[in-house]
Amino acid sequence: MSHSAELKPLFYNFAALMVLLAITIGMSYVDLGAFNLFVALLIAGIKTFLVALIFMNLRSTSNVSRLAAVGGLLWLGFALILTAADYHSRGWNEAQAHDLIEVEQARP
Amino acid sequence: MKSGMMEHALNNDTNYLNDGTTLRSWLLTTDHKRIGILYMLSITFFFFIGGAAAVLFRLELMTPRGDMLSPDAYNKLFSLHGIVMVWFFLIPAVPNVLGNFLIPLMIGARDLAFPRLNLASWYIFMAGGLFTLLVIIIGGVDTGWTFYTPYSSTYANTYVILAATGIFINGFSSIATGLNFIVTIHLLRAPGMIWFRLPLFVWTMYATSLIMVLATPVLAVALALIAVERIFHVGIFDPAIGGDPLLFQHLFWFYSHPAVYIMILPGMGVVSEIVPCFARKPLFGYTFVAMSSLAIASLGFLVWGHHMFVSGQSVYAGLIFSLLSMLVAIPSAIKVFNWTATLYKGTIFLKTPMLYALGFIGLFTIGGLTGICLATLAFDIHVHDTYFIIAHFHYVMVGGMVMAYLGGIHFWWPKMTGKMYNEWLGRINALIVFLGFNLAFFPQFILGYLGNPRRYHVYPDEFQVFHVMSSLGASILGVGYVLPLFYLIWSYKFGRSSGQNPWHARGVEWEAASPPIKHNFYEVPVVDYPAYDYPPAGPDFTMSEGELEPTSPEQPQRRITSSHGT
Amino acid sequence: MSHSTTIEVALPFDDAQQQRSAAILGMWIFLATEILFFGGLFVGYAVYRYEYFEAFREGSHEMSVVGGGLMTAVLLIGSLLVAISDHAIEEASADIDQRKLRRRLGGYLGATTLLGVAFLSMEFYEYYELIHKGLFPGPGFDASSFPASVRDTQTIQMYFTLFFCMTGLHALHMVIGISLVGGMAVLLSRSEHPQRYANLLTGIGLYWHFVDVIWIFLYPLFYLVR
Amino acid sequence: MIDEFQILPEAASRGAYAIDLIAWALLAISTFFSLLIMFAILVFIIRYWHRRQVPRESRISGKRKLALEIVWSTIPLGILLVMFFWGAVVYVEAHQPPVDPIEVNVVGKQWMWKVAHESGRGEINSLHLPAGRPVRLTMISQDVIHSFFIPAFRNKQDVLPRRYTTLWFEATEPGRYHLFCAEYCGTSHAEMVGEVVVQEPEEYTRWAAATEKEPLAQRGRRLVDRLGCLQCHGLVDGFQTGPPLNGLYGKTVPLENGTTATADAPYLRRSIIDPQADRRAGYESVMPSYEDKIEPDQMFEIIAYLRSIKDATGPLAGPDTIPEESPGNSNSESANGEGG
Repeated sequence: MSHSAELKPLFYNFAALMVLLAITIGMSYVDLGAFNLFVALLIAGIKTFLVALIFMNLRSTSNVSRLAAVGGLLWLGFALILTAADYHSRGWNEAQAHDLIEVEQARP
Repeated sequence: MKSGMMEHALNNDTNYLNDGTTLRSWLLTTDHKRIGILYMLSITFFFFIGGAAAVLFRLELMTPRGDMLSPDAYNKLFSLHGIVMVWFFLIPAVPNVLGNFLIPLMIGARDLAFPRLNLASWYIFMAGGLFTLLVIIIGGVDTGWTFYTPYSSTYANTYVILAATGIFINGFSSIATGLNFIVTIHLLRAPGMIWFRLPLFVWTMYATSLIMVLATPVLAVALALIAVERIFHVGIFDPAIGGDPLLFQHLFWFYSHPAVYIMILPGMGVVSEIVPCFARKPLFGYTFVAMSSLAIASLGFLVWGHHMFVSGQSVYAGLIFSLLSMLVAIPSAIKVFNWTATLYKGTIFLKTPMLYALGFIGLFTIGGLTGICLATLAFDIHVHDTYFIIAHFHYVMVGGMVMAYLGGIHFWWPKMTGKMYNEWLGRINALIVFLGFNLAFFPQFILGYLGNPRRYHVYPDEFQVFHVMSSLGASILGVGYVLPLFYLIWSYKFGRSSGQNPWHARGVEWEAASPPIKHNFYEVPVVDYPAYDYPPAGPDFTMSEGELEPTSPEQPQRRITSSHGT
Repeated sequence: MSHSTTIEVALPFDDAQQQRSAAILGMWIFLATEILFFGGLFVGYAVYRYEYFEAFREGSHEMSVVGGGLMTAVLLIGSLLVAISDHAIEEASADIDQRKLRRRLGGYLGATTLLGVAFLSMEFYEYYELIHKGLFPGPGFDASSFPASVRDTQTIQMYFTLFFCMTGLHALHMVIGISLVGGMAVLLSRSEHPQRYANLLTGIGLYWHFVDVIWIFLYPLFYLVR
Repeated sequence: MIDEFQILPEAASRGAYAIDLIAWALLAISTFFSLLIMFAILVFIIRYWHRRQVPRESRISGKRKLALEIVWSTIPLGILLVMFFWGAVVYVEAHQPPVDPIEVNVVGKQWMWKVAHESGRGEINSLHLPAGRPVRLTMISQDVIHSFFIPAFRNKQDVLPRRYTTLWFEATEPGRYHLFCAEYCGTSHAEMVGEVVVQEPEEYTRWAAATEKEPLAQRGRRLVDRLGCLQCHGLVDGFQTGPPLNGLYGKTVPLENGTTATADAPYLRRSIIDPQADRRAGYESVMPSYEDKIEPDQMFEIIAYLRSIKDATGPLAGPDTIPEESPGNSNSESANGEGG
């Protein structure tokens, strides 16, 4: 294997992924409340980054390909954020509305 | 490869149309031009099926009672009309016909990047389309093209899964086409064809492809979930088992609002080609028009919630979506103003394609402005789900896209066939379409404001006048759509030869022979000029029967032109 | 590029380099559509996890953390092997012993195929167990083992519905991936000039890695809710 | 009902005028820009017709071009922002609840509207209202999505299954108006129509009282007893397992997850269907879901009952000790006369 030296990044990358896998399992047993999700997604994000960068060779492909990868994620982000905007704020108006009722009734 | 081209060059009479005439040579072709023609034939077929449905329900709506169609038949007809027109006509119309035909020609490439994928995408399209027709024959679907849950997922007794499957299949065709276009535009531009020399049609096709690639999969998964819900009786959208029907609307409109721009952006591209040619002038504000396409394509993804202002979506989300929707109007306005400004100090010829293009600008302006009305939150409460919406999107889709499509077909007909159609018939037809369209759809704005809800087969008596006007207009429009079928086919058979470049247009596609040879160019063109380099205060042309004729024999020539037909 | 001599350039391209760029770019764009294809489901997941967190926590207790971790590891080993094969076919010089290259590629990709099959077997075993427990969503869903808080409102069903939908769609992608990689293993181990298929292998490799990445997210979202 | 030809719809609610005003503004803007574009195109065609010998040199220079682009982007942007704010203000105002409204409950199902008034009177495919009083509709669907649409009021709201949506307005003109279902809901969608009858207030009161049925709140009290709600929510042996129901309606209550919620109809309904979703702070999760035990109309009755005791103070006695005094709403004077 004349090119074994260049294979090294692949193995390092694999080792890093395994370590991250262990960490994510471990962290799931620690109760951090809402942060558990954040930590889990953060680790998954790092893993994805590593896979994309090293295994999928994103570090040495064209900028357009990188753009495609980032674009997909960005658009998924649009879908998530704007949908979440609806679900998260659904109760707000009613709540605000009823506070108003109470104020109005307290007046006389 | 080069030597193969030389052989073609020796035989001057060979073009993509007569290079193999067997059915097999058409069905197994990987030539982007032939695939474009295959698409043209198929979408024309689907267009008339969708149109036939419209004729039937417009007849029913002549009277306020349900005296011709049963409610079920009516519901199935409008669903059929919507599904066929949206997915099997409007979305593929310009991209898959003109885009396929023109993108490689315009950027100076020999073909699209993945010719076999291109052919496959036509087969997938046909499979999806014929499958959907089969569904209609065995009983149809009555959910409307919007497939709202839980009606579609739980209550409808029609062939929802099968219809969704047809659309799902079609989605792959859309994705494959978009992918192919993006890769082609990125990698296969001719030497010197830098991004800002690209014709605006190519810019709009690029923007359209982005939407096709990024939006279509979300529709696919939403439809797949409806099928899963119907098959396994689970409750992803069914509120009875904890689902939220509004989630479907979010997913559906995440696709379907951008899809509206799949339908209109290519039309804008066509108009951006036609207007400079018949004003003999470079397009005003090239960069702004190019960038506005990208702006529309990306902002278009952030506005879907304006379809949900009265759906039970949060008031605050409504505010965000309303504001973002307003912003999309800016790039559209930029385009309209720039097209208009292009006419200023031009040398204007009102040929058939130009009539369609100007019709497009007028009708799209009305469609776009009423879109602003609908983005205005409080006003939308009243007119949401009424005929106002119907009128608005027909002004954009039919007044805009179909006009542009017809304009484009007339403009590039000489390129596609080498023949010239009858100019006077073409012009009269453009007027018929324009008048018929306005009579059919303008009354619907009033109907909507009066409160007539959409998808009603019976309605209160006082609305009848407007419905009768609308039906009359629709029948005139029908004439305007059938007529070109005859004179265009006639011209292909018996028409005069058009010559290579009857409009003296400046796009790279006109450097190729008309009709072009199999791999487009005898020599790869080198582009060292900007798009629309119509000479300043142009040379005088006169207009003869079919084409523009220069009054002076000295026309600016390209440095690199094909060795044929000049 | 050493292999440019051995591969034929297809029609619209000028040279092998351009053709390779097109193949890779095309694949990345396809993967972007795949992100949004799964994305619709991730949006659904986000909405329902937000609304029914309790149910998601209860549901995830039915899943084996170690089993899921093992599945992740299996996929990652596969990814490593695919990356090595891609590296091998890319970097091999034209005068390399083609037989040796064939054997190596066939071996790596064959092993990857087996790992994929192993992953699917574990997944299907998990499905089997869940179905056996009556946890397949639908009219036959048996929620009796769950606390009333998530049972009566059927919200627990939503967890399993999403679980089966998302892992099912992933499994479908795995089946396609296994067929592709398995096909490549056969093709390359029999080919006179394996390097002709370098672009194809790179594309399939990208797909395989992508399917892994989806699982990298599914694992914490369904197994590690706690 | 109006059935002669018209070109503008009647306006019969307070909000209608605000929306009509926006409509006129939008019409003016649309007309102006459409005519501007069409006029410009026409003028250019005539002036620069290819046979006309007019100067075509000295076209717009680069700098002026940029200025033009900026001008025709920013002017529309300004107009759009104005329209956005105007529309948003009216929209948000339309979502501000009315003060002391008449509560009307609506159930939509394929293909009819079922309306229940507080007095106990019900109607199908028609809605009687008093003029000059704010009215709040609390709506739910039994099957698919419907949409409650009264063009004369310029008002519309989708009616969803398994979730309350509300719509409120104040009718100004007595008369008869169209009621439509605006969201496609299946075969007879076009026949899911009815009539809104706006009456003078006294006439409405008379109309509403002309029923043999018990008031909603009273029926709700019966249900509450039958379902045994007060076993936990009432004061039994000096001990209360669930939150008290007296004086609950309309109050802001703390939740287990640290936030607060307002005990309005949607909240109360959700708490009965899915008690864990927004559990009150300080209470055990012992309540089962009552989803299958309560029909949509019955849910309205229970909520009407809760509303009727919103001002009552002190603990509510359990089912064994029905209180002697009335729960305190004019609609349910005879609450004490009912059986256990």
